[in-house]
Order: sequence, then C-alpha cells, then structure tokens
Amino acid sequence: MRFAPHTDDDVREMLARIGQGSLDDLFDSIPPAVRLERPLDIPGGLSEMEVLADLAALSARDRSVDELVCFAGGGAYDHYVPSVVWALAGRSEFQTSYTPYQPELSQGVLQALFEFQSMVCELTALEVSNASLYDGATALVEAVNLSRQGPRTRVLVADTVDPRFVQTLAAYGRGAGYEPELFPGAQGQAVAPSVGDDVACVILQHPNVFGILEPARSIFGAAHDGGARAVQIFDPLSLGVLAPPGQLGADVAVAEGQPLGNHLNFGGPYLGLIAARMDDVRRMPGRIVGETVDVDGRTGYVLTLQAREQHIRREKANSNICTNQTLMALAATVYLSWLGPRGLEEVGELCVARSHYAATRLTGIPGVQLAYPDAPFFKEFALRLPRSAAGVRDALLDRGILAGVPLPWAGSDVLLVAVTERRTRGEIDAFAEALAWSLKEGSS
Amino acid sequence: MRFAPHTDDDVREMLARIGQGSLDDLFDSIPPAVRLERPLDIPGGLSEMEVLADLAALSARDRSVDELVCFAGGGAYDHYVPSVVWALAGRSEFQTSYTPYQPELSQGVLQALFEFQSMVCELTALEVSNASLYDGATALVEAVNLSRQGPRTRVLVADTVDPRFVQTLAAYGRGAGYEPELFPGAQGQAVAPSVGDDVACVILQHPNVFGILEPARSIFGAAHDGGARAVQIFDPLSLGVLAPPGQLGADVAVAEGQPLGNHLNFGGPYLGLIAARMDDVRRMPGRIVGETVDVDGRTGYVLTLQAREQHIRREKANSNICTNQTLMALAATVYLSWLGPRGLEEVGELCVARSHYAATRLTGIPGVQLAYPDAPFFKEFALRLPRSAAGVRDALLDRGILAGVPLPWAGSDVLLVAVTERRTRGEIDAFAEALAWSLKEGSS
Amino acid sequence: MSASGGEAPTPPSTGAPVGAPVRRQGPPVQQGTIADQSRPGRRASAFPEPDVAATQLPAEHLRADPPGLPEVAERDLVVHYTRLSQMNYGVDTGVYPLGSCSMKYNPKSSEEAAALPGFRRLHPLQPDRTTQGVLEMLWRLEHALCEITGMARATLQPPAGACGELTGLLVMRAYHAERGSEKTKVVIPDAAHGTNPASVRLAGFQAVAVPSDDRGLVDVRALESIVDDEVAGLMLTNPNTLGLFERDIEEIAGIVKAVDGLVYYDGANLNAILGRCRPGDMGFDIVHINTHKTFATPHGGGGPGAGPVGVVDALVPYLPVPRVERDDATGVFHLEHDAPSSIGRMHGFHGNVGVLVRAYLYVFLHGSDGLREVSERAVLNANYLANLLQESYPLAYPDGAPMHEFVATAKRLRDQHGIRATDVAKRLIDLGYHPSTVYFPLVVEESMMVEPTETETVETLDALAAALRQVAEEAVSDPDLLRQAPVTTPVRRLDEARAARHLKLRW
Amino acid sequence: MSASGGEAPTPPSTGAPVGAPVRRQGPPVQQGTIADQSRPGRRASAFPEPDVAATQLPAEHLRADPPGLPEVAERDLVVHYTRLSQMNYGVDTGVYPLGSCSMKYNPKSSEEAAALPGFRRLHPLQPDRTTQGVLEMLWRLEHALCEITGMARATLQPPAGACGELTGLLVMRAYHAERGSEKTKVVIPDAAHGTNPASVRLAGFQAVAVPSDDRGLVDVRALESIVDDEVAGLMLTNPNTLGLFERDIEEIAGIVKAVDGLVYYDGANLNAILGRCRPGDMGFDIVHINTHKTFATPHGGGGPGAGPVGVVDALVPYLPVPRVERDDATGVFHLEHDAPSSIGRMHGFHGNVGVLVRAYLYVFLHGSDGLREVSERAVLNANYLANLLQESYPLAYPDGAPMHEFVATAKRLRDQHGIRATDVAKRLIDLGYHPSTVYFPLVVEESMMVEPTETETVETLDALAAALRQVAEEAVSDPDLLRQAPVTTPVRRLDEARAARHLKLRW
Ligand SMILES: Cc1ncc(COP(=O)(O)O)c(C=O)c1O
Ligand SMILES: Cc1ncc(COP(=O)(O)O)c(C=O)c1O
Repeated sequence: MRFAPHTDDDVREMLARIGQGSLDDLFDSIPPAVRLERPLDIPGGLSEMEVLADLAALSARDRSVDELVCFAGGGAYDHYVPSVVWALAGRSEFQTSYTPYQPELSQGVLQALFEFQSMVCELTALEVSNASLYDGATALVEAVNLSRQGPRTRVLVADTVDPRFVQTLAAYGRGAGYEPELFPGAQGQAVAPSVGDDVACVILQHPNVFGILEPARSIFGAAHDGGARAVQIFDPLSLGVLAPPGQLGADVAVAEGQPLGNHLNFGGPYLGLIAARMDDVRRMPGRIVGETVDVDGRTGYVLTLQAREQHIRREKANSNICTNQTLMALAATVYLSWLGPRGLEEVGELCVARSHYAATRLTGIPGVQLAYPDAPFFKEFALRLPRSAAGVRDALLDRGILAGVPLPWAGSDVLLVAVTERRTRGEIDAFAEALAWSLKEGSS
Repeated sequence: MRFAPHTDDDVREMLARIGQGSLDDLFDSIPPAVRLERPLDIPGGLSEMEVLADLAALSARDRSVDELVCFAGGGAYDHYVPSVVWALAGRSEFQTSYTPYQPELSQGVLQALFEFQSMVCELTALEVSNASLYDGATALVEAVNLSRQGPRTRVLVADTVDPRFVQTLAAYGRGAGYEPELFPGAQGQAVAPSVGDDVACVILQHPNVFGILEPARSIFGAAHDGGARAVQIFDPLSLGVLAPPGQLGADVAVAEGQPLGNHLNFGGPYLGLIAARMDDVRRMPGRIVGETVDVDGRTGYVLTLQAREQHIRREKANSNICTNQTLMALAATVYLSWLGPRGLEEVGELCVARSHYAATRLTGIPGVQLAYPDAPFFKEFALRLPRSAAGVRDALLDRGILAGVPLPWAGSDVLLVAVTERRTRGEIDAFAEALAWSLKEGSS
Repeated sequence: MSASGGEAPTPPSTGAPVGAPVRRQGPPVQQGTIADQSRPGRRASAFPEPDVAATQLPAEHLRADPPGLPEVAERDLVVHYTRLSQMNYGVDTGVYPLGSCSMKYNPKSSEEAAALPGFRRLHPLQPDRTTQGVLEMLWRLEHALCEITGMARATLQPPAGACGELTGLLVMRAYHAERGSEKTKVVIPDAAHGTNPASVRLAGFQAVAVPSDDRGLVDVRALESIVDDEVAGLMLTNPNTLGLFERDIEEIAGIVKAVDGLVYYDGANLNAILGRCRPGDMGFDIVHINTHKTFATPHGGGGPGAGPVGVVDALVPYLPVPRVERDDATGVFHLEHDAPSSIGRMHGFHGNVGVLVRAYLYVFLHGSDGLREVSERAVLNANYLANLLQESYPLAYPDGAPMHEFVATAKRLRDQHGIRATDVAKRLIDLGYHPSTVYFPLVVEESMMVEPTETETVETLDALAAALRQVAEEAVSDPDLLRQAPVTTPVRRLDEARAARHLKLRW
Repeated sequence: MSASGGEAPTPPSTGAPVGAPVRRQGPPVQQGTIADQSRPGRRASAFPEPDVAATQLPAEHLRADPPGLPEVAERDLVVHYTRLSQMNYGVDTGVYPLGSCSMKYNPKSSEEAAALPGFRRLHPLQPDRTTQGVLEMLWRLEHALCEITGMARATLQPPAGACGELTGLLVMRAYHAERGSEKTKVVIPDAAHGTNPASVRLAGFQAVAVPSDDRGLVDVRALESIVDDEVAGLMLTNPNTLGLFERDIEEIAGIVKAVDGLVYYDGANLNAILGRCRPGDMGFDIVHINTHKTFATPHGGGGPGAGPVGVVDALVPYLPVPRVERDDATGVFHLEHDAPSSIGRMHGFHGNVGVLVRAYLYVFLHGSDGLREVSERAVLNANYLANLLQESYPLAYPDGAPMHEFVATAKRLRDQHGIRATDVAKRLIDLGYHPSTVYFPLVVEESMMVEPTETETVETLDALAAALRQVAEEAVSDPDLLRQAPVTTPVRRLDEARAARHLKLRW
C-alpha cells in the first residue's frame, strides 16, 4: 500500500515541466559509488489488511493487562484512562500537526499547552512548568542540568530512588560530566546527607521506589542548608492526597506523567513533567507557552522564551530537546480537567485504601511480610516473600495475575506490588488466594 | 456517573429564578395517582470504569470473528473495513449531529449524502437514490410500497430470495394488505413466473440466497411483459464484476449496504440501499438530498422533495421513515471513495477467486458436494454435507472456524459458505482440513 | 461549486456578530464533490496479491464498464471528509436545543463500548453458544427498559422510533385480529408528529385526529365523541408535542379501553418523566422508546437510532421474532424464532445492536437515581430557559407548565415586524448557536420548540437566552440583519424551491 | 480573553481572500481557558464506591488545600477541547510544507495498530514470556531500519531525533574513551539544525563549525583545515539542510576517518534517499532516524516522536540497554540488560513503543519498492514546486539540484518592497495554506524552506504555487495586505515580544 498519489501521467507531465527525462535524473547529485543498486531487503508492499493482520497476530502473542490482572507498577501504572481523553486528544487536528511554529494556525495546541503548564503548577505548588519532556527519567536529567551551575556540580541521589532513574542520570552524566552519587537511607527511607558547597542538587523520590513516603521536608532542608537545590521526583496522581513538592520545599519537581490519562504502551509514549520556581524560568528546558495579545488586542498563545532553546542558543543551550511529548501532555490536560480537584482526591484515596487492603490481605499469608513494615506508603509496597519473587511472579501468571515487579537489587525475595483504583476488592482477594496457593505448591 | 452539570447551588438559584420551591414542584402536572413512588429497580449509578468493565466481560463471552475464522454470510459479511472509514465517519461533528434541518449548519452531512446518492446511482446504473433506509430487508419493504399502485397489488417473490427478506415482507404486508407470493425455481435458480395485470412487482435476489447468479434479464423481462415493476436485491460489492441492476432491467434495486465499510455489529446498525428510475422519484421513501445555490449563488445542499414525507403528507405518506442510517451511509461513501472503480473490481475478483478455490477444496472431501453443482456463483455457495450442517458447524467451532450458515429450510444437510477477500488461501485450506477431519470423526 | 465558493461574505458592519463562530483553520475551499477531485488511475485502496487462480464468470453476467466512483488518493479522501465534518454542527460543537430530539451529551465511553470485539465483530447468524455475552446484554437492556416504562416485555428490533410505532400498531392489529374484532381506526392528536399518522396508515388503520383544547391538551370531550367500537386504539405522546403533560391521561385511557381499544405511548418525550412516572402506570399498553433521544445514542446526522417497543402482558405473544430468551435453570440465553402469534420480523436481523449497546451503557451509568436526575434537570433547564425568554418569545400556551421542552411562538415578531421564526433561527446561527425546532408542531403558528436537555449548564442557558433576546431586539431595530442571516456559515440561505424544481440529486 | 474575543475581524475589502478558509460551525467563542469555565462543585469524573475501608496516612504527609484544577462537566470539557482542535491546522486539514519536517499523510491504520491491546495495554516491566509479540515487532523494525540505513544494529530507545543525536554522540564518546583517545571536538556545518550543536555540548564535546561553500555544500578544503586529532567526529545531514546532496560525502568521510573520527548521519532528511542510497554506504558510522518525519508517525503538535539510532559493527557494543535479542535456536526474544560497554539507559523504559508500532506499519505497508517510490515522489514534488516558484522566490542556491525540499529566499521582496518572509507566510495563511519553514537554515537570509512531501497531488502543488505567486504579486501591488495578514484566523499576529517581556506562563 502506498500513499503517493501520482499517476504515471502525473509523473510524466511533472518531469516534462521541470525538464527532466526520468525520475532517476533527479538523483544525479548522488555519486554513483554510493548508490544502492539493489532493492532493499524488506518484504511487503503489503495491503493495510495484511499488515494489520500481522500486527494483530503479534499483539495476540502478548498477554496484555486486559488479560492479566495488573499489580505491576515501578514507574508505570494501570490507572483508568477515561474514554473522553483520547476521544479528544486523538482528534486529527491535534494529532497531525507539527510544533506550533505558526501560532495563528495552532491556537488549539498552544492554549491546551498553556492549560497543561497551569495544571502542572497547580499540582506541584510550583511556579513554572513547560510543554512536557520525554518521560520521567529524562525529566530528572533536565532537572540536574538546570541545577548544575558554576562550582556546584555534584549530584546527590537518595538510594531509595528508582534505579532506572539513576541509570539514566549516569548515562547522560557521562556527557555532561557528572556521576550521580547515592546517599544511604535506612529502613526503606532516605536519611539526610551532608551537603557541601560543591553540591548542585539533592534528589529524592517521594513516594519512593518502594512506594514509601519520605521525610521529604528534612531531606530538602538539608539540601537548602548546603545551598543546593532540592529536586523531588513525584507521582502526579498522589497530589490530591499528599502535600505538593512546592510545600515540601522542593525547588524542582519532576515526574513520570503516564498516570495522567496515558496508556501503558509498553513504556512509551509517556511524558516528563517538570516544575520549578520562577527564578529558574530561563534555565527551564524545552518549549514554554506564554499568553499574549494579537494586533487587535485579542488574547492568544505563543511559544516564548525561545532564546533559551537550542535553535537559538545552539552550542550554548542547556538542553537539546526539540520534539517533546505534546500530545501526551494534551491527554494529561484533558484527564486532569476530567478529574477536577475532587476526582484527584478520590483516585488518590482509592489507591491508598485498596493498596493498604491488599497489603493486609497479602501479609496475612504465612511467610509473607512487608519489606519495611512500619513505613507509610501511597499505592505501592514491597513484599518480602519466602521464595524467589520472580518465581512467584511467574507462577501467578498462570492464574491470570501479574503479581508485581521483582526488585532483585533489593533482594531476590522482594516483590513490588502496585494497587491502583482499578483493582477491585475481588481481584485483590483472588491475588491473595493465588499467592497462598502458589507458596503452598512450592513448599510441598 | 451522570452528565447533568448542575451543582446544588445551580439548582437552588434556577428554582428561585423561576419561582419554584422544589424540583418536585416542576412535576405537579403529573396526577398523583400515576406517579412512581419508588425508585426504579435498576442497579447502578456506576462509574464509566465499572460499566465498561461489565461490558468488556460480556463481550469476552462472545466468540467474535476476530477469534473465529468467518465463513458465515447469508446477508452479512466479514469484508475488510479500512481504518480510514471510521476515522472519518466517526468524527464527532458527524456523529453527534441530528437530521440536517438547518442546512447552513449541516453542509458536511448533506454533501456527503449527496455523494452517497450519486455513488449508489453509479453502482446500480439507476437514476435516483436516497439518504439510506434501515437495512436491506426494510429497503425491500419500501420498494414494494413504491411499486404497489392502483389495481396492481400482488407481490411475486422468487423462492431463491433469502427467507429473512420474505418474512420481513410478510410482517409489513399485514399492515399494508398484501402477502408475498413465492414463485418456484429450479436447480437453485429462479424461473420466470406468469405476471398478471394485478401484479405490482416481481422480486429477484441476484446473486441469490445460495450465492448463485440468476437469469435476471429473463425474469425481469417477464415482469415487464406483465406490466409489473422488476425489483432486484443486489450485493453492492458484486457490482465491480457483475452487470448492474439498471442494465439487467431492474426498475428498483435494493440492497443490504453492510458490506460497504460497516462492521458486522451482530446485525446492525447496517443500512438499506435503494435506487430507482427518475419516474419514481416522487414515490421514493425517506430523505433525499438535492443540490442548489445560496443567496450568493454558492453551491449548497438541502433536504428536498419533502412533500413526499410523513411530516408533510402525514396519513397520506407512502413511508413513515424519519431517522434512517445516515452515519452508515457516510461510512459507505468513504469506503466507496477508498475503493474507487478499480478497487471495487479487485475486491469482487478476489471474492470470486477465493470462493471458487474454497468450493473446489471443500468438494474435494468425500461426501461433500455443491447443492447446485453447475450454477455460477459470486462469493457464496451452498454445500450438501453427509451430516447435519448445524452439527458440522458446531464441531468446527472448536477448531476456531465459523464454517457458515446452515439453511435448514433447504435441507438439514445444507450449509451456506461465504468467502470474502479477507479469507486467505491458508485459512481456506485449514477449513478444508478441519471439515475432512470432523466428517471422519463423525463417521468413525 | 462556484469559484468564489469559499469566499467568506463580509458581514454587514452593523452585524458583526457578538460571538461569531471561530473560523476553522483550513485549506482553500475545494471545488465541489469528491468526484470533482477524481483523476484517472489514482486510488486509495489496496488488496492482497491473489494467492489463488482467478476465476472467469460467464460473460453474460459481467459488467461492461466500471461505475463512476471517484479515483482519489487516501490523503485527499481524508482532507475532503475532515473538511466536511468541520462544516457540520454537532452536540460536541455546542448547545443543540432541537425540540423533540433530546440532543443531549453523547458519552464518549459509548464509542468504546460499541467497539468491543464481542459486539462489533459478531456475525448475526452465529450460533447462540458463541453469542452468550451479547444476548445477555440485550436481555438485561430489555428488562431495564421494561422497568423504566412499566411494560412486561419488549422487542429491541425496531431500528428507529417510526419503525417502533409501526411495530406497536401491528401488534395492536394482531391483538384485535386474534380476537376477531374488526377495528379500523386509530385516534391521534392533531398536534402529533408526522410519523404517527403515517404509521397508522402503514398498519392498515385509518387515522382520526382529536383536537387539542385551549390548554394545549387532548380535548377529552371531543375524544369521547370520536371514540367508538371501530377504534382500535389511541397514540399519544406524553408530555405531548407541546411539552405539556396530559393530566387527564387516566380518563383518556379509560375512554379508549371502554371500547376495547389499546393505548400507545410515543416515547419521544420520555426524557421528561424518567423515574417520575411510567407509561404502564398511566394505562398505556404499548410504548416505543427512541434510544437516540432519551438514552443519548449518537444520531449520526440522521441516524442510526433504535426504537425498542414494550408491551403489557396481554400483548407479549404478538411481539416480533426472534426474541432473546433465558433458560432460568441453566442461565443460558438463546434466540427464540418460534412464536405462533408473533407479527414476525421487523428487521433483517436483530435491530441496531451497536446502538443498543450504547443505550445499555447509558442506562447503567445512571441507574435509578441518575435517571430520575436526568428528567429533573431536563425539566428544570426547560423551565428556566422558558422563563428567561417569555418576554421575547411568549409560550404558545402560557398557562401550561412546560416539562422538558416548551413551544414558544414568534407570531408577534411576524405580525409587527414581518420577522418569521425561520429568520430568528438563521440569525441565531450567526450568533453561534444551533436553533430550536421551528414550525413543529404545526398547530402553533411560527412555533419555536425548544429543548435544552439536562446536559447544558446554567451559564450556557443564560448565554443562549441572551442571544435569543438580542435577536428579538434586532428584529425591531434592524430586521434586515435577520433576513440576511446567516452570514457566518459556509453557505448562506439556500434556495429550497429551486432544489425541488430543478432536481439535482446526484452528480 | 477580551470580550470581543470571538469577533471575526472584517477583512479589508481589498483583501477578501481568494480561497478563504471555510468557517467552522461553532458556538460563540468561549472566554478563556478551561479554568475560566470552572464552577465549584461541578465535575466530570466518577469512581467506584469504596469497597474497602479508608486508610488515613500520617497527617504531616497530607495536602492541606486541593490544587486549583478546573471543575467542569464532561459535556463542557468535550466542547472546549473539540473547539480547540478546530482552531488547529494539521496534515488532515491540508498541505503542510514545513521544511525539514516531512509532514506527509499519516496513515489512519497506524491508530488501529497502536491501539491493539498487545501493544497499548502492555506494562513495560512484564516478564519477557508475556511480551513476545511486541519484542518481535521491535526486533523486526530494528532490522528493517538497519537495512534501510546500512547499519549493523540499532537502538529504538531515543524518544526523538535530538535524543538520538545525543545517544549517537555518547556512543562516539564511549568508543573513543575505550580506545583511550582524548578527542574533544565534533565538527558540524554552519547550516546545521540547532539540536546538533546542543547535542554536541551535552555529549561533552566542543562544537566546531565548518562553513558551506558557494554551492551550499560543506567546504571540503575548510573541513580539511579544521580536522585534526582532537576531532572525535562529524555530524552531517544529507541531503543537507539546504536540501542539497553532499556530493563530496566520500571525501568528507575520508577526511574525518583519517583522524580516527566517526561520521554521524542526522536522519531528518532521510526521506529524500529511501531505497536510493544508504548512509552506511556513504561512510557514515552512526545514523539517527526521525520516525515522525520519514515514517509518518503523527507528530501530535510537537511530539511524540521516535529517534532510533543505528550504528556500524564496531559501535554495537556501546548501544544503550536494554536491547531486544533473539535466541536463534528457539526463536525466543528477550530484553538484554547486560552489556559491559553500553552507554546505559537513554529512556526510562524502552522508548516510544506506541510510535514505533506506527513506524513498523509504515515500513511494511511500503516494502522496498514502496519506500523507493516515497523518495522518488518526494523529490519530484519538491523539484516541481521549486520550478513553479523560481520566478517569485529564487532558490538560495540556484545551481544546486534540490532533493526532497528546497530553500528559497524572499530577499528580493524584502529589499525592494520591505516584505519579509514572515509576511509572505502570514498572507499565505489567509489563502488557506500552512506556510513553509521560515528563517531556517539561518545561513540564508529571509529563507523559505519548502518540503511538500510525496503525498501531495500535482493539483495541490499547482494551487499552492498559484497562491504563493499571488502573494509575491500582492507584495508589490498591496504590501499592506501582507503586513496585515492573517485576518482569517481565530487570532491575528501575536505580540511575541510582549509574551517574553510580561511572562504569563500559567493562569
Ligand atoms: C414525537 C415523535 N415521534 C416519533 C418520532 C420518530 O422517531 P424516529 O426519528 O426515531 O423514527 C419523532 C422523531 O423526531 C418524534 O419527535
Ligand atoms: C535537521 C534536523 N535535525 C534534528 C532535528 C531534531 O529532531 P527531533 O525534533 O525529533 O528531536 C530536526 C527536527 O526538526 C531537524 O530538522
């Protein structure tokens, strides 16, 4: 199947008009030596019907969370995506447009992004946000780039931060010239590090990689005492219940925005959220939309502060991001408008209630305990199992349950269990029974 | 979940404005004796998440043609629906609008319907069509109402017409005052009936209920010799290959439009196609769109000839149709534009080729023959099996194959098999193997 | 389309609309239809390479020359129909106060529901054991609709209200026929919707009109004088097409039943009474429902709809086949085709199942309390809006208490300023709103039938009322502004007479 | 938004656009943002009734006052964002000749593909045995992209081109580091896209610019003089950002390789050479692809994209983890996390898989012949359009042979009539078209970078050219018309200086 509309006559007439003898002539400037003289070794030229059938067959070989009851989290969550979100974000005028370089033709996307920035600020109790970043992990990278100034180059990271974030920092750090330094915690919670005058930022995830609530105020206090920036990795869906980063003392807050109306998509497309204080506005990465007026005094929206960006600053730019995750930000905007303040609170309360119910049911099983019994958590908790977490997880697949995410680095017996508002009491009970059964199986 | 936006304050203020004390007061005109003093016995007030989960569970209990390889036809077919069809027909401006009573706000639907009418005329080689009817069977009812005039009241129907059509005629006929009269055929094909001056129309299905091509010209000739209208039930997807009704001599042509870009939907929503000669335009049922100009001379579209319709003619109207199947007609319009003349031909040729391949493969199995060996067919054929057709059909379900539609009225051993462009050679071979296997099973 | 096709007429400066529609971003107006873009050899479709030998059918059956379908690339197809969609006003565009149509918000989740493979990808002739899910859905919906209307059983087959009417009337006919009675007449109010008399005729009855009295209600005395043994039944919409509740319904039903007649409820206005009262409790024997009105299934610019018909016990035997039945012992569902007294088949298959799924979703999203809230808010909105408009557009029946909709009249504007209801409607378009129904019901001069529905906010109603009041003022200060309207639309007023005179019904 | 927010400015009569955009049907302009419609207590969301006991978290962790999210009903939400969508121009609206962005038709089938539950509803941390389908899809796509670019292996992790650049440069860095060499500089053409120098910096290198010569190509002699042992590599777009093919590519690559440098291919313009030649065959070692350009994955108004990076054999060890590997014995796929020399993780999970599915669909819909046809038609369209425009908008490099896009200049209009490229762009909007890229590349004054792509018809190109020529004439006859433009859009020219001065970045 092809989309170029040209008929043979079209091609002939167009070539005639431009005085070329053949299509090949158009490629004369390619040196013969580098021309490809054979067809590409790619099957197809298939019909839509065939390629979709092929993809449907591949999809059918996956066991999606429509089939498996999903207790997996660890940074991506099976939250409910209301129909309205993609019915609107999927409108083709949004979906098939490019970055709004011509604002008069792009007020739809621009206004939606202005609303997105506003909502992120409302969520975080911070002052400025942007039009989205790639995802949570790369948003943290940008927060670090924003924080590292002059002599302050070191990057301290609580060891209760998700290793995927730390690995991503490490990769980008090799180019930027830093190595993330982990500071030790205790009992699954961070403990305030000592912060010298060479430290750029202190990074805390709250709720952390175990789902546990951190003593954020004290950690951020330590950062500030040392003159460093406090950077929080947050869960956007927790902020109807939990105190927002801005009030905990975070200077920069970043998050994986997937829980806001975006599908699991095997890891992407998601979106990175970032918010900071107004003093940092000129160090913010990425697109920023601003409100202004047109020649008739009518309110409108434009990309602003572009002097920050790579296409102007070039080798002096703080960030190279160009294409971002605008459509996902648009989905998040619709989702947050659908939620409203009350809905945000309710979804958070449901996560808290059902995850705690699940923790109680599961730890009621002999040999199963919380990895950190006394720590408060939001929607995720780490279990210590009498057997290999991966083994148990695999066994429960046959019962139609995706039991969670093993955390081998924390112990081969540690399983991270996430419970969103979608998990019913019945599903949680079934999980508990299946777990009890599989542990018995194993031991007998 | 509810959609009324009113807050309690809204309600209070609105009641105050209209000088009512309570919402109940608004219902004072309902006599107390007939008021419902208890809540309706309907569960719910559920969230979207819950109702969709409930429906997904119900859906999961069906074995759809995504799971079963579909050889079922008999009036509804598993033709391919290109993505573009519902991406466009599903645009909310189309989907959430009402019948275009205000043409200036409805040029989108009106122009699309004008294009639909035009394409139906092109397909059928007839002169006038309309904005769609409910489905194929009710379209036939309308064709009969259109045909019955003065002393010509009788309705002759070939016995090779699908019984569902005849049953539908019979039901509506009780009100209109006729009973469809079957005239006998031979070898699965119709034979010209004698047509007296009391006959309104002669109805032929071509391809017929067995998928067989009829001697349409001779049947229609007989109808005309008797002064009756010739009515053809056609398959729109056959008309890239088969001569169109208008050229076969049909005065009125009707069809089930489902094959044109509409999903199976367990029987509906589909759409009824109707086309006739210009002399009958004022007897056409339903909405008709016409082209005209606005006060500035700009081309535009309106509902026209409304004097025919029930809202003007009331008890003198030929038809009572009001809401029709406009959105399905829009989908058919997009689909036909996607096909184009060449695509229409190709899809027809694929149906012919693959159905004949299937017939050969299946009749290669001992004891399996065509019910009407020598008759030419388009995409469907009737098999005579050594065992109960329903039994065989059920047995093959376990092999993931929906083998076809049993035709008990034609014999308990008769199975109607449809092969669309979607059925690959591999699927057909698998069907043949499964059938051979199940017949062996049965006999051993 | 004329070359100037797309030129946006410069609005008369006096008429710069207060809240003119935002212009969409768009390409130059394309000229004409999709066929006008056709180029020989261009195409969008592609099919698999043949994997079996081609077959030649007998020559006499073959088509000589291909039909004149457009030859366009997929990309141009998409631009064309996207553009057409943007030339269309839907509920998602704004308030749509079309009286008698209940154009309320259509939940987006209903698209997801209808797209579930177990509904969308199910063949209507699959064996019951492979369709238990959809059959249970239909069965549950049938029983919920019966509970809502107070009926015993229902058929979900009719694809729209008018078909539901005919279905109900054929049931009526079969009932009387089986009892050997020779009834020939069905009574309908003079204000009835056109489908009512048309259906009566198609059912083989003769329609007899009963006048409305000065309350806008059925004239009970007149009804008494009309009703005789020939009367098979009465059709009524309640609240009626004037938006008023027929308070004498018990007496009315009594009169008809006294001659063995059946009482038919046209459900177009069911939205007004959900959870408040039930046709069955008012004495109705047959009820049709328009799911595309009361239960928010999208109307698709003219259809699809669904017109389920419920009946009382005595009429159940006559309902169409097939019916969805449940074996209470096993809980297994099946389609029952065998019912000796049935009127037979009203649809080729099982009706508009894809629409019924949406109705199911709507009913169970709301539940009993939610449904009652629907009628409450619908009636509140209508009364609030009527109140805001009473000065400018008096009610046709000022003493009546409107329910979910009201009928106002532009008679005064016409008599004093030569402005007709249609002029008001067209000017309202320039202010960015879809107008109300006009010229229905026919019994009211210059009628404007307004149904805001329950899903509009008070702010929207205030804004709509302000716009309508502005138009009433303009009718006095600048009537030409109304006669010229609309000027903000892709086309302005269209010549309908010409359309009917010089028929151009295809390219 | 000002009260007059929606008033459609009356176009200066002289300026009545030839093919003005059709106005969309719409409600009055709503004032302001979704927050301005907020009413206390209103809401759209609903959740299940709690079926377990509520839990109180420690007080110090709780939020005191809720965030100021809008409180609106679902119906109003839908109207608001539907309206915003109609204020936006997309590929589905019309031609979108934005140079360097390959804004071609986005197949609708890619939505269906991405919505398949096995892709859309898959958790990134599920065990491999439950994700064999998606892993095979990714594996097949990786190998197809390698065949197209002539690379050995590729990572699909980078979510966009810029991230791909950095990924490639970090691979370059790791490669040199492992060989103990102390290279510090990366050479880029002065006309390079801004992400190139920015990525170079973020990779810890110093960017060194090489000038273009009067052919608009890399000045090879200048390059020779720049390149020394400190040079880690060169980044090049080919065809370059002027739309011209770097004919000296072999010599250029040779110069860099002579000092052990690596050559990086920025794939933004890959559309021009699909199936014609491959970066790998030109001597490139590292290639990034923008799937949202070359492979028609929808750009969503700014993103998402995907920026796969392919490398030659010697660089495979440095690719990010996890990687999709296939056990050839069993045919089983798994995610490999363990690769000692890997640069590590460039994305939190596996990249924009939902975008990659769409790229997969696009690649296999076309196949080898189809992909070659893409570049053929893209180059044909660009040359045809350039030809139609040469009188009015001369090419920046008249002697160069444009490939899939060309850079013209409005310099003459500026010098003679004070009309700038931006004025041309804004006037083109009033004629209903999306303008080309303007002011990039920076090396060309008043540059207009035009990329029609292969999916536009010759009729569309003719019409676009006619409109652009009309604008050039108007620049002489009625320059004010251009300076006033646009007048047909929801807003007219916006005050960007003010936006940057008085920062209003949130409500
Ligand atoms: C009062 C009344 N009865 C019957 C109908 C016909 O219903 P349908 O359009 O679903 O056939 C309508 C539709 O407008 C109506 O308003
Ligand atoms: C030449 C060139 N390089 C790199 C990029 C950056 O790609 P992305 O926007 O996908 O990050 C672009 C995008 O416009 C480009 O045109």
